[in-house]
Amino acid sequence: MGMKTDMRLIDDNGLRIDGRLPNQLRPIKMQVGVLKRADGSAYIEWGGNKIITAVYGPHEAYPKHMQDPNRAVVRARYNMASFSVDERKRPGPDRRSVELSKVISEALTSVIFGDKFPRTSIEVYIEVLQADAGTRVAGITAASLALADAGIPMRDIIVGCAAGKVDGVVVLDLNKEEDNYGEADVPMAILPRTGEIALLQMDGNMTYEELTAAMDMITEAAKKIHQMQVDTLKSKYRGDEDVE
Amino acid sequence: MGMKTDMRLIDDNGLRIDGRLPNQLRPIKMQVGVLKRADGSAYIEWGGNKIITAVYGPHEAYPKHMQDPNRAVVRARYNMASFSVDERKRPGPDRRSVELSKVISEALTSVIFGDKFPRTSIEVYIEVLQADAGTRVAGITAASLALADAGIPMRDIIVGCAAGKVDGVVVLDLNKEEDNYGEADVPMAILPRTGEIALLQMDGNMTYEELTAAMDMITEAAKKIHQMQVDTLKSKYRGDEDVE
Amino acid sequence: MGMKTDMRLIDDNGLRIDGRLPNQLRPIKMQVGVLKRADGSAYIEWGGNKIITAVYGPHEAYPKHMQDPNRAVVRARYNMASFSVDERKRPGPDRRSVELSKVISEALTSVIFGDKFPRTSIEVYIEVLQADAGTRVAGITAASLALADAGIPMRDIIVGCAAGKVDGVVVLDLNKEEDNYGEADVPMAILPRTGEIALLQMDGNMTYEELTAAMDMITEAAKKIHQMQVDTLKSKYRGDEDVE
Amino acid sequence: MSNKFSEGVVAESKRDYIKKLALKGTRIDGRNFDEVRPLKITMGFVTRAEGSALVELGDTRVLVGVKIEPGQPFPDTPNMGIMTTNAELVPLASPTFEPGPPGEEAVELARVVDRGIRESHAIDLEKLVIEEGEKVWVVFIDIHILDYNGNLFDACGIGAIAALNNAIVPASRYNLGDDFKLPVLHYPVPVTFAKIGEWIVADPNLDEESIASARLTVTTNEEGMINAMQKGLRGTFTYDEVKKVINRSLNIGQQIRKNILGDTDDEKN
Amino acid sequence: MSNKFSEGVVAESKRDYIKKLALKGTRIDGRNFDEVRPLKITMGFVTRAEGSALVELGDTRVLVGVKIEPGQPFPDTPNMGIMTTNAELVPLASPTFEPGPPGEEAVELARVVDRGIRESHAIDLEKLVIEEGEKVWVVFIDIHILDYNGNLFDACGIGAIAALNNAIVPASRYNLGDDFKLPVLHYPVPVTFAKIGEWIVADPNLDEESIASARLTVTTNEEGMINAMQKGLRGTFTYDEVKKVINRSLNIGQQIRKNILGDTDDEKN
Amino acid sequence: MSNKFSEGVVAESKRDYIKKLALKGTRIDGRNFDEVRPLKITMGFVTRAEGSALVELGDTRVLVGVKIEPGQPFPDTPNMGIMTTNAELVPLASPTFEPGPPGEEAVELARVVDRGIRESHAIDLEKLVIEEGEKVWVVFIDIHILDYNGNLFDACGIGAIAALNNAIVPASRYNLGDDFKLPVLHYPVPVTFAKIGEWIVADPNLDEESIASARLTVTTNEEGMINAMQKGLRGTFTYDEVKKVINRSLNIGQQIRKNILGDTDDEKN
Repeated sequence: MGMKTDMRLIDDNGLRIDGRLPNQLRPIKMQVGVLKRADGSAYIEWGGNKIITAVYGPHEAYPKHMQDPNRAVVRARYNMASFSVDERKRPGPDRRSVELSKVISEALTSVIFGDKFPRTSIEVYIEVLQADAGTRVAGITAASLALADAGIPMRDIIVGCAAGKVDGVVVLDLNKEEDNYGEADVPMAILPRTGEIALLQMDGNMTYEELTAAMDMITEAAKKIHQMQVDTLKSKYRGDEDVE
Repeated sequence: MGMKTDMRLIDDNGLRIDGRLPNQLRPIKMQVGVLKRADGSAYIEWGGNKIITAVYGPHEAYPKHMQDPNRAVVRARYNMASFSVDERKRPGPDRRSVELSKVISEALTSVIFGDKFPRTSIEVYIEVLQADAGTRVAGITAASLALADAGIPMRDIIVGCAAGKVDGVVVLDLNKEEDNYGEADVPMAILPRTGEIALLQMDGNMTYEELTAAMDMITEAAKKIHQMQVDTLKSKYRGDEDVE
Repeated sequence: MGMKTDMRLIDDNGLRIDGRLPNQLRPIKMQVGVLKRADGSAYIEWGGNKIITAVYGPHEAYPKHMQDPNRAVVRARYNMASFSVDERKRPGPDRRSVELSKVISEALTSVIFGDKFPRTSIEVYIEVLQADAGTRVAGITAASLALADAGIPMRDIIVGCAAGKVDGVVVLDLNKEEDNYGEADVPMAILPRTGEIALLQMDGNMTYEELTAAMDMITEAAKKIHQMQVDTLKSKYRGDEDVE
Repeated sequence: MSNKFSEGVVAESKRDYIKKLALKGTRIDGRNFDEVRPLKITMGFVTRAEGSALVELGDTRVLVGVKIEPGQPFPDTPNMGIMTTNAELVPLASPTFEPGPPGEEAVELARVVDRGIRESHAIDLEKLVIEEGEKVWVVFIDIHILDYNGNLFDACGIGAIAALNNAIVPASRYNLGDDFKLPVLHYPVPVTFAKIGEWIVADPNLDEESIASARLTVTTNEEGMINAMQKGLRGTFTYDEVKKVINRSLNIGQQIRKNILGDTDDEKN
Repeated sequence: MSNKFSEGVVAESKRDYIKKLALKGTRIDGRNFDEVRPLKITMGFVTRAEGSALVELGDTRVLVGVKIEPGQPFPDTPNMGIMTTNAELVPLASPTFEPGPPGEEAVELARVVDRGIRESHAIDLEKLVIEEGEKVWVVFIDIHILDYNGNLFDACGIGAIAALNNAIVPASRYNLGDDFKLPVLHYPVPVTFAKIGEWIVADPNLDEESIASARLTVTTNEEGMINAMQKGLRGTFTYDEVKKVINRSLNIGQQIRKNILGDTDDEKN
Repeated sequence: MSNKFSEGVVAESKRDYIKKLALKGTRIDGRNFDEVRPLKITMGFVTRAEGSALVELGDTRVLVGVKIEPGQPFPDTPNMGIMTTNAELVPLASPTFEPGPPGEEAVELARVVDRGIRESHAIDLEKLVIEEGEKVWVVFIDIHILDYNGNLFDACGIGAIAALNNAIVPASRYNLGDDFKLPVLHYPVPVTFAKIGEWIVADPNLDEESIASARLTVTTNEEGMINAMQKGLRGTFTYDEVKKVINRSLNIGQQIRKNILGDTDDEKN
């Protein structure tokens, strides 16, 4: 956020540098059941993001002291491939991915009926193969498909989406340039059925009105994304092509 | 030890750069029971040193292979806050703190009736918040207060104190400049009741006579420091103010 | 391999820079039972290599999840002393030593009657004190002596030896300069009784004919080295001097 | 990290008791829902640091030290100083903290505090250039937890901005001119809320934190701007709850800010 | 890393079945002994990388990305670029992979792939000097396993040379002139064989790999030269077996090389 | 690190036996209380190192190698070379040593050896400046334990000063003039004592070490100065015991020093 640039991010017609309207999503493409070894898996392309996710479990949690006698422990691991960004990223977890893994784990836990599987763990792996802003929300959107694909019982299928502020305008689903030079970013994950918020972060500089406008935009977009998730899952069982 | 300087550390009147006589301690202030979570705790200001110590235990030692079937295992951890010194210290243990943690653990073990608590561990944490030479002996002095505060049975309350050699003169309780530019440092920890030596290190360049003179000075000073420890513990139960 | 040099590695008489013929080994000297603490040990000098090896076990494998219910787990650890090479090596395992430890472990496993000791581990330590090319094959040659010294039942005593290509000529047992500036290196470990190959690596650039010529040379040399191993073991029980 | 069994039983009865109190509009320590625990800030506690603040928020005690040293700028921001935030959950502070490199709790804490400072542009980093592209001042915000009794986010966030506001750039030590006060432009304050049952309380203490289903931290500045948010724990908030929490955090943050700035003024006189 | 007991039982019956098939000259997936699984290479899968290849070898799927950045040469090779290979066995790809720093499997894999490329002089490193002794191009070959179903060596070795052959040196990004194609001189291809009983099969799948007694990888180039070999597992080979394996690898490698180069040509048009 | 149960039983009977012997003024291996085990020093064992010494002290065997390379001086000592000491307790040397980064035993050992050398100013670091503030010689003292049979402090301290006294600064390798002998000014020798019951014995072997209640190492130089002390283990010493130990260490150190210098002279001729 907040790097300086002379670039204009919103043009005179109110369009964004990639030609989108303020409340317009980037193209999204989803696929489930893409991996053989994993118990569940999903792949998502969202703008320039390419993210693959896998689920293993539930199985007995190991080491034992990690077991929760009352519920399954959900452990998400967000990881970026070293070649996923312009400047090569050193392999292994950095502080950012540690934090994202934590908040994603917490968000996914909120929808899983974990009390059905005490003492177990459910591992969720989110591998960012190509990054283009919004990886955590794209990742959580795909991860919930992978959980569904693995047959994990859930009370809803989580949708992630972000909004933010760019050149003073509240916009949906920031791309990389908007993320770098914009004024605020609000990543959020929603339970579409109830509208509950399972993940919420924000950084930048926003008034109360701007922030709620951004959250309204996300809430609206989440419905579309959720429909794609549902169609993707349905099409898998009907043997259809990918959903775009 | 032994960095070169043009600074004179002892003036024509035999006084040190902070105005002390050779056998004079810096001001010391102690307090016990300063932390809520810990089982025992103590805080010490000793010259410019500010050190807080805590004790947890005895409780079952973990992992199990660390258990001693005959006695409690005492694990001291000496740690310096990154902002405790002029040049920021990288967080985490360095080789110096690993060594100090080891000799402090051994020294504290010598007074604890550990055979009363087989298979347990007692953790002692020494956090140096501000460092000004003599942190290990100040730390051990405070740690034994914290052990007493935690109700750990001990055959004595250990006192730490250092002496050294500066401009050819044997002096008590080196300050930071004396430690950097002096010729020798002798940190020691004593059981005041019996005079036994539980911790003893030395580095520098001393004759046998100088070394024993330094140890004599420490032995003398330890009596004063011990009295402060006793007063501090007493005052806690009487609800008095800090001991200075 | 393959660093460039103007040095001629084979002279007009077909001799190598250390005066050897293409199929000539460097001087080798072996000794067993050199360490007191280890269950078995051996020392080898091979050209400029000085390598000491030790064996501990079989004993219950720890941690438990490392146990194999059907056989002993052989864990070799190849390590170079930091002063063993011209440019000081940072202590601790690097990627090369991790790989060598793995292939050496696998090679030694192939001769040990591991099913006699289920759930145990056998540790093999190879410490390179001075390195001069061919450390892994010298190390494995000594390690199998140490295993014999420890009384571990084996179906054969493994012999390691290397060959390679230098100035276009296939040569046996590369020295340091040949290793640095040569065109190929083929380290190999053989079970002398059956001629089975337990370790085989290769890097460089060789035709099929060159490669098989190199392997032929190793096979031939392995007989001599094996005889030295046998003599060394015999002499130990007869109380003789070292075998050279 | 802790014994989940015994924790479970204690938590259960605590939960019941805390919820009963909440029905009556009060809390386990007698506070009302928006009431923050007593806050005491001791500026300049560590004189060897360039800035420091010992924060006592109820029984929670944290020490924030600021060190400032010359260093290289990042290639993409040659004309800006650097700030970095680190948190040590030393085992002195809690039986649940373990020695070793920062775990996910410590990393999240440091990053949330960092975001509040960074995104509000609290430090005027452009004033921290020594030689463009070559040498800038690096500001290290180091957080040391001393006694963990709930709500580290707020204690540490308050300590960080207080310590920064109190910091001197030690230029003379490095022969780089006169020392000067670290230029601070904004005063971001985090306020954390815990959701317990259907109730949402500010500045949760350890008991409340241990049974909360969800947590939300909102960092706002003196202009009423929102600079950072972080939701935590495995429960959820409704959109309405989030809106109310943001509004409450603006009010509470304003009160806390007076405390931070008030103390600083005392210190300066 | 896995449950050795249940593995043992499954392996036993698998072993019997696979050996029975081998007697009839066939394999568990119907292939003959020298038949490689279907190979699909998607070039340029990751556009943010300087070169990349998604390799599907049967059900095994790996993604190799090449990043190229300026850096310092090694002191002893001032007039040569640098290449380095890293493999991540991310736990997404298999229940037997664990998070954390590369274990011995990942290290061996990366080093075997590296040796094939390096020893064949596949990259013309002398063309990667920016300023002699000061600045050269550093080529990072990063291997990301996506779905582990046997024979990573070949999938990764194929992906590495394909991604390199597809890579562009991003000179313009660093104001170092025009971008140019990474100069590739040779096309090394690893072929791996597994020994099962007395049979030796090419490109083992996961079932075959799990019961194999020994493994041998031979990397050869388009000129029929042998550039690297690596024997693995706790069994042995006879000398005759090794000779035959080398010959078979030369043939099979030639077929695979066509696939790599064919795809590249498609990509370029 | 070891089986504490069985150790306990063995230690108990050993303790009894050793104490019985002590009553008669002798030790388990027949030595008297101040007698050091046979000492053999092989200089230049590792020719690739700039200096080295293989030390056999009874059955304890350690190898110390000295490497010397150019490097940057510390900012606060621009006109001095650098020395650094590292000890590897490789698991080859004892069933109680574990692979991995140096534990507290290795760190203590390295630091005690280092202090002896450093505080006696054994190396003339001012002679190791190549270019003031820019480049100095860095002396790495690397200790490799080969067979651990008690009293590593003395074996390693002896090995360190012997290897240094034997070391050549490899200036010509770096085109920095002619090689020269590492300038050694002093010959510090550590002597370690173990307290067993009321007896204090010099150079404890493994059996004695395993039952000792306290340990004291005193490092003295050829001028009779004391340069370093280190007390260890969980027992205590009386002040009188410490005084006696210091005096004994001065005498014993003097004998050992002859051995070190004697051997060196042989080597030089």
